[in-house]
Amino acid sequence: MEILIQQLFNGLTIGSVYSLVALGLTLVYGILHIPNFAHGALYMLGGYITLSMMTLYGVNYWIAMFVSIIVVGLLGVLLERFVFRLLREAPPLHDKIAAIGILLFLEAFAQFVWGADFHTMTSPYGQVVNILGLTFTLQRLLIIVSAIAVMVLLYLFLKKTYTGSTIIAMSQSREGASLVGININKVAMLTFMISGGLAAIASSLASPINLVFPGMGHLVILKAFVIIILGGMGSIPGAIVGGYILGFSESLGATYISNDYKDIIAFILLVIILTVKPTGLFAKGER
Amino acid sequence: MKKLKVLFVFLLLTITVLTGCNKGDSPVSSSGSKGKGENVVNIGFSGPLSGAAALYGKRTLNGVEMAVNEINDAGGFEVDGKKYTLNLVSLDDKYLPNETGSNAKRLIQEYDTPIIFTPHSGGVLALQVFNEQEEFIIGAYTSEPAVTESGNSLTVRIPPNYEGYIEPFTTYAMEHFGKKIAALPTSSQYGKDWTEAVLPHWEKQGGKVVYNSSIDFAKETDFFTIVTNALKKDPDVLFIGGASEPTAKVAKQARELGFKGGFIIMDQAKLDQMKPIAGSYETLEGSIGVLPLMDSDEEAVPAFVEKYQKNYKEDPSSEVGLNYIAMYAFVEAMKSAGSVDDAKAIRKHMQDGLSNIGPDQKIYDIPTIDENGGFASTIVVGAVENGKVVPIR
Amino acid sequence: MKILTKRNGIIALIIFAFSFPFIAQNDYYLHMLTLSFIWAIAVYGINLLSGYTGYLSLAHAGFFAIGAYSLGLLTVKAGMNFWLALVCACLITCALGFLIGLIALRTKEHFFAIYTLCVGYIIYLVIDKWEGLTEGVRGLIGIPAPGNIGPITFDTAASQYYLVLIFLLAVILIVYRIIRSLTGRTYMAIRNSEDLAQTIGISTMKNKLTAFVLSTFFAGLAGALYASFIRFIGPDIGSTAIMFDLLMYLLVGGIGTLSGPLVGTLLLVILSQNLQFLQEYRMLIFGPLLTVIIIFYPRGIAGAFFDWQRKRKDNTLSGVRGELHIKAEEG
Amino acid sequence: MLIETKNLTKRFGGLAAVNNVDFSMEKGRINAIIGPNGAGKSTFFNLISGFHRPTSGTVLFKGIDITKLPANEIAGLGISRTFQTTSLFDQSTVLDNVIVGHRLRTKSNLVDAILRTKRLKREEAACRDKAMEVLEIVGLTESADRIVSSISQEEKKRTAIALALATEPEIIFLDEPAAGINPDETEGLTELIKKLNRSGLTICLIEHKMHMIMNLADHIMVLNYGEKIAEGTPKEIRRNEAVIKAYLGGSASA
Repeated sequence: MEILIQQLFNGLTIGSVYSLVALGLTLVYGILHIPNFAHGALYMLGGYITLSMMTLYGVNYWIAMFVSIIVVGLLGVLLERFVFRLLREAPPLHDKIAAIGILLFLEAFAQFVWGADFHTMTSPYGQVVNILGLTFTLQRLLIIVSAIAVMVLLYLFLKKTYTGSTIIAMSQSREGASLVGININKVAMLTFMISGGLAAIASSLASPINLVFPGMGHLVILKAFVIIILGGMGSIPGAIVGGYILGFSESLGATYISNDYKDIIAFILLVIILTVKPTGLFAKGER
Repeated sequence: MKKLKVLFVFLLLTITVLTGCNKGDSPVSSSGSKGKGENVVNIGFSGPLSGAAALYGKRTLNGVEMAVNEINDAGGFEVDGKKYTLNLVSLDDKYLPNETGSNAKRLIQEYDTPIIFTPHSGGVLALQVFNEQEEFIIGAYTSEPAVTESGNSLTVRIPPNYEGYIEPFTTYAMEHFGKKIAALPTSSQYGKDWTEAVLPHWEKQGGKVVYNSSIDFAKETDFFTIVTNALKKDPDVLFIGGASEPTAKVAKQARELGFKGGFIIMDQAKLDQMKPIAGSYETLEGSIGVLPLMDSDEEAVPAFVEKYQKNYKEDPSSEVGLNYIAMYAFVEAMKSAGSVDDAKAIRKHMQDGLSNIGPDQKIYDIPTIDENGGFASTIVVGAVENGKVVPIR
Repeated sequence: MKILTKRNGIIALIIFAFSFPFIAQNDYYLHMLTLSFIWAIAVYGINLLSGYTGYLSLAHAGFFAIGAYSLGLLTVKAGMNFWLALVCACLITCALGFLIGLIALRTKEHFFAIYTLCVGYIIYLVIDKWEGLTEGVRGLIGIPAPGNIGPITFDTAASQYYLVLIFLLAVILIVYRIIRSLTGRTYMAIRNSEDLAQTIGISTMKNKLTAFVLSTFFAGLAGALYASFIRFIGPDIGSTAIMFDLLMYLLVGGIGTLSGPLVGTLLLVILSQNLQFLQEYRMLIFGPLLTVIIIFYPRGIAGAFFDWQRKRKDNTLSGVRGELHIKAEEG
Repeated sequence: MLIETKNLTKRFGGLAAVNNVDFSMEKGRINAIIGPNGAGKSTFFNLISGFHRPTSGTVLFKGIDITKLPANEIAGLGISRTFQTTSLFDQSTVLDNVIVGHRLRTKSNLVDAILRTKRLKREEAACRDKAMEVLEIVGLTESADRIVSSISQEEKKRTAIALALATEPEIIFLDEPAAGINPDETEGLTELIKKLNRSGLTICLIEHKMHMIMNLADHIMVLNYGEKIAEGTPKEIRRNEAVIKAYLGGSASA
């Protein structure tokens, strides 16, 4: 029983990170129908920027994270403006390939600037806490709480503000949105900004419990794709639920099935789902 | 649109020009006189200089490079009455065996290298397909047994066989902590081989294996889950290992989860590289692993460390040191063989090469080379006691 | 008649390719060229599916690995004759390609790309983990070079070069014939608009599946040749890094063009060999190059060349039927 | 009756896009379907051509039930259609675009292609001839070798019709053939449709240009909110109360 609870907690931690990454991915997909393969690279950059702010300028963890959100968010905007906007009318093949090009570039760029080695980010919340036989560090608690807070804020933004509702409107119908006078370009840039920001938050939160290195985005991005397919591409609740499902299935799968094969489990799950339902579990629209 | 076209053409031109300039020049070259002059011996290196393993590749290269620079700065070396200098030619193989193969072909064709260093087993195996035919020695930095078991006559395996570590590691951990072990090694082939060697020995000594599962450091995003599962079995000792940094993370998280016992750290991970990740040696208290070069009590070490730190702004690791000493051994073997290009003769005189290594270079004690071409080093292990690494003999 | 016709150009190129080993007495160049040809065969496979049929597959490095491992296992572990093993390796790849295609092709566009990305990853993981069969991370050693055919042996660099060259020419010929035929037109109709293709009576699933299986055949063939050429294989050959490399060759050369795969592969392999001094920073150039090309030259170098040629001809001899026709079919 | 629909219904979610429509088209006539935007006209086309599976009801072609057939088999029976957006291949010539239209009448496969068999050569010639033939019908012989991206919108419409004709249909469905082209060209297109009809082809079209429909169609069906509200000759339709109301109350796009 005790181990089950501990593992559920572990799953919750890792699921929170997955959800945040998947959210950014699904937002962009929902609005622009781009599977942004470069999203993992944005995640990685977020980690590096936070780390650099902390080590080079001795900035406080939270401020470093804030800078990282802004920088990666702006990078997302640049990508939208100078790459994906130019490809909006192109065949669907093209933006996928452009995204792969960006991914390769950003990874080489990170290695160029920060080197290939592993870095650690020391957060101020390294303390170990023991409650009712449950062991965790404050950082892990922080991940869970912050992720939920970010999701709630995002929800409020999308539902309660005018700008947010334009995003929702556009994800439902791009033509419709432009008919009612929504500036599509603005919304697209905004979406990329939020998406990049979410990636930066996720990596800044997760880095202290892991390592920062050029390939760190790979680990997360493939799983994020699995998640958004699980949850229906473009679906926001789907990304959140999917993230936690994958987090739990990994921690429980490693405990009760096999640690060696738990990665394959996620991908096989995906293949089965798409086999049965080619457009994903909670697909919306008829596309 | 027009402007962009111009830009694109410009980009292409730049690349072409870069390519053109580079023709005939060595692709990457360290110090020493370049070119194919009569008295220059080209030494080849093919290893990962980009991608995830780049750091590791760079360190192995640094070791060779430092030896080459030292030898050239001292005016080269004399073989059969002629003075030679060394020229190191390094190529990136991205850790991919086929790239190692291509690089080797290139090194032989364009640089006529009698020795090619490569720091990964895949690359070594790919080279063994044709190294006897093309007559060059592989300076194999890998402790993968298959590399020397295949009976290739021109392979020199630089690092010590890991089997020598098993006995001292087991004895130390059992004496200090207890008989229950949980294994959490890296999922690489190397990690698995290690596990298969160490666990049976542990059981033979009366120990008990309570948990055994590998971690894939390239795919795992959080180790908490698996460490939780391992600690549930209440082990006295954890067997961990793989790349230093993630291994340190595993150790640290085990401590966070309340583990009080000792660690056996397989030789791929280096205590000194683990320290910054773990925070301090306190976290790693009770670990036993390879003695970091920094903490070695060989007489040549302090001078070597100082020189390396000056040149490369970091602490030397064992892959630096072993490749460094191997380069010296090769040069000494060339001297004894009386030839700088006859690979067979050089290989034949490797024993002399090892014996003739000067006292200033002797940062490791490698008395012999076995018949399969493996360096048989005197194994010295290190343990963390009271926040410090101490050599255990 | 003009001497500088397309036909004569191609003949000259082929003659050059065959005489290359005599011109360049350099094993390294031969080695690189042979390797490029092998990659090019795989890229032709991807081109057939992604370029002509419009389905971006990210699983082909996986099929490449399946071909390589099939050959490796059949020769090393089962002791099969090389040529028989080569045929079997291609058949095994096709069979798996058929099964995967049957499912994967139910999905479209982004789903297909992501699905195949995952399939490729699963193939890689299986090779990596199934130690009993594949030797896992350690890789498969001792794969034999191609066996003798009568008096012809394949133990020198030149003979292997010729072998691979002949395979490559055969593959190009096959692809050329397909894209010029009704079958090729059918594929292009599917790429153009699957809905439209269906309304003009084309069974899209059947055609997509044949294109998919054929493209895995080429990938598998390339993999098998690779295994016998390098004679050592590890799970890395199925990794996404290889997939992205192949994709880059295709895009730079020109997706959906006949000459693109060869042009792209040769150019990029030569470039990356010559840019070795850049090492880890190569992608700083190649990454943006890929993005810029897809934005401004979506059909790569070959496509840009044909567009340019077409424009020039349109200006001078607009309306000459036969000539224009050839160019259009290049597309 | 060439085509008959019985109680044809299609629901998307809870919404009925086509609701209980009975309609029949006689051989050799020009039929038209009109109605305000969103009336379900295109959905109706999609149901007959096999793009959507109806929620309920049947489609009969010469008395045979084709409700569950896939689109490509329906095309094989002799039912062809065009789309609102032409979706031709821009980079290729007009001729090349049309050649593939005859593919469904050929049998050559991959093996034929690789070996370049006689059958393939024969069929390729047949396809080319067919393409030239239909291009002549639609009046595009001169433009056969032009790249599609360089021809006018009206020529693209004609190319799309040629493509549909190359399948040798008995009935052809035209989805807004005159959308986006000027009045003069519309005139020409009307003539073309009449010509096709005279050659024995049955035609069914959706169109917003009321003037064109009224002087072209023999038989008109009016849809509104997915339901058939009227049916008859142009004269009858013009006087129909329900139709007038639907158009006045609905969008002004007519």
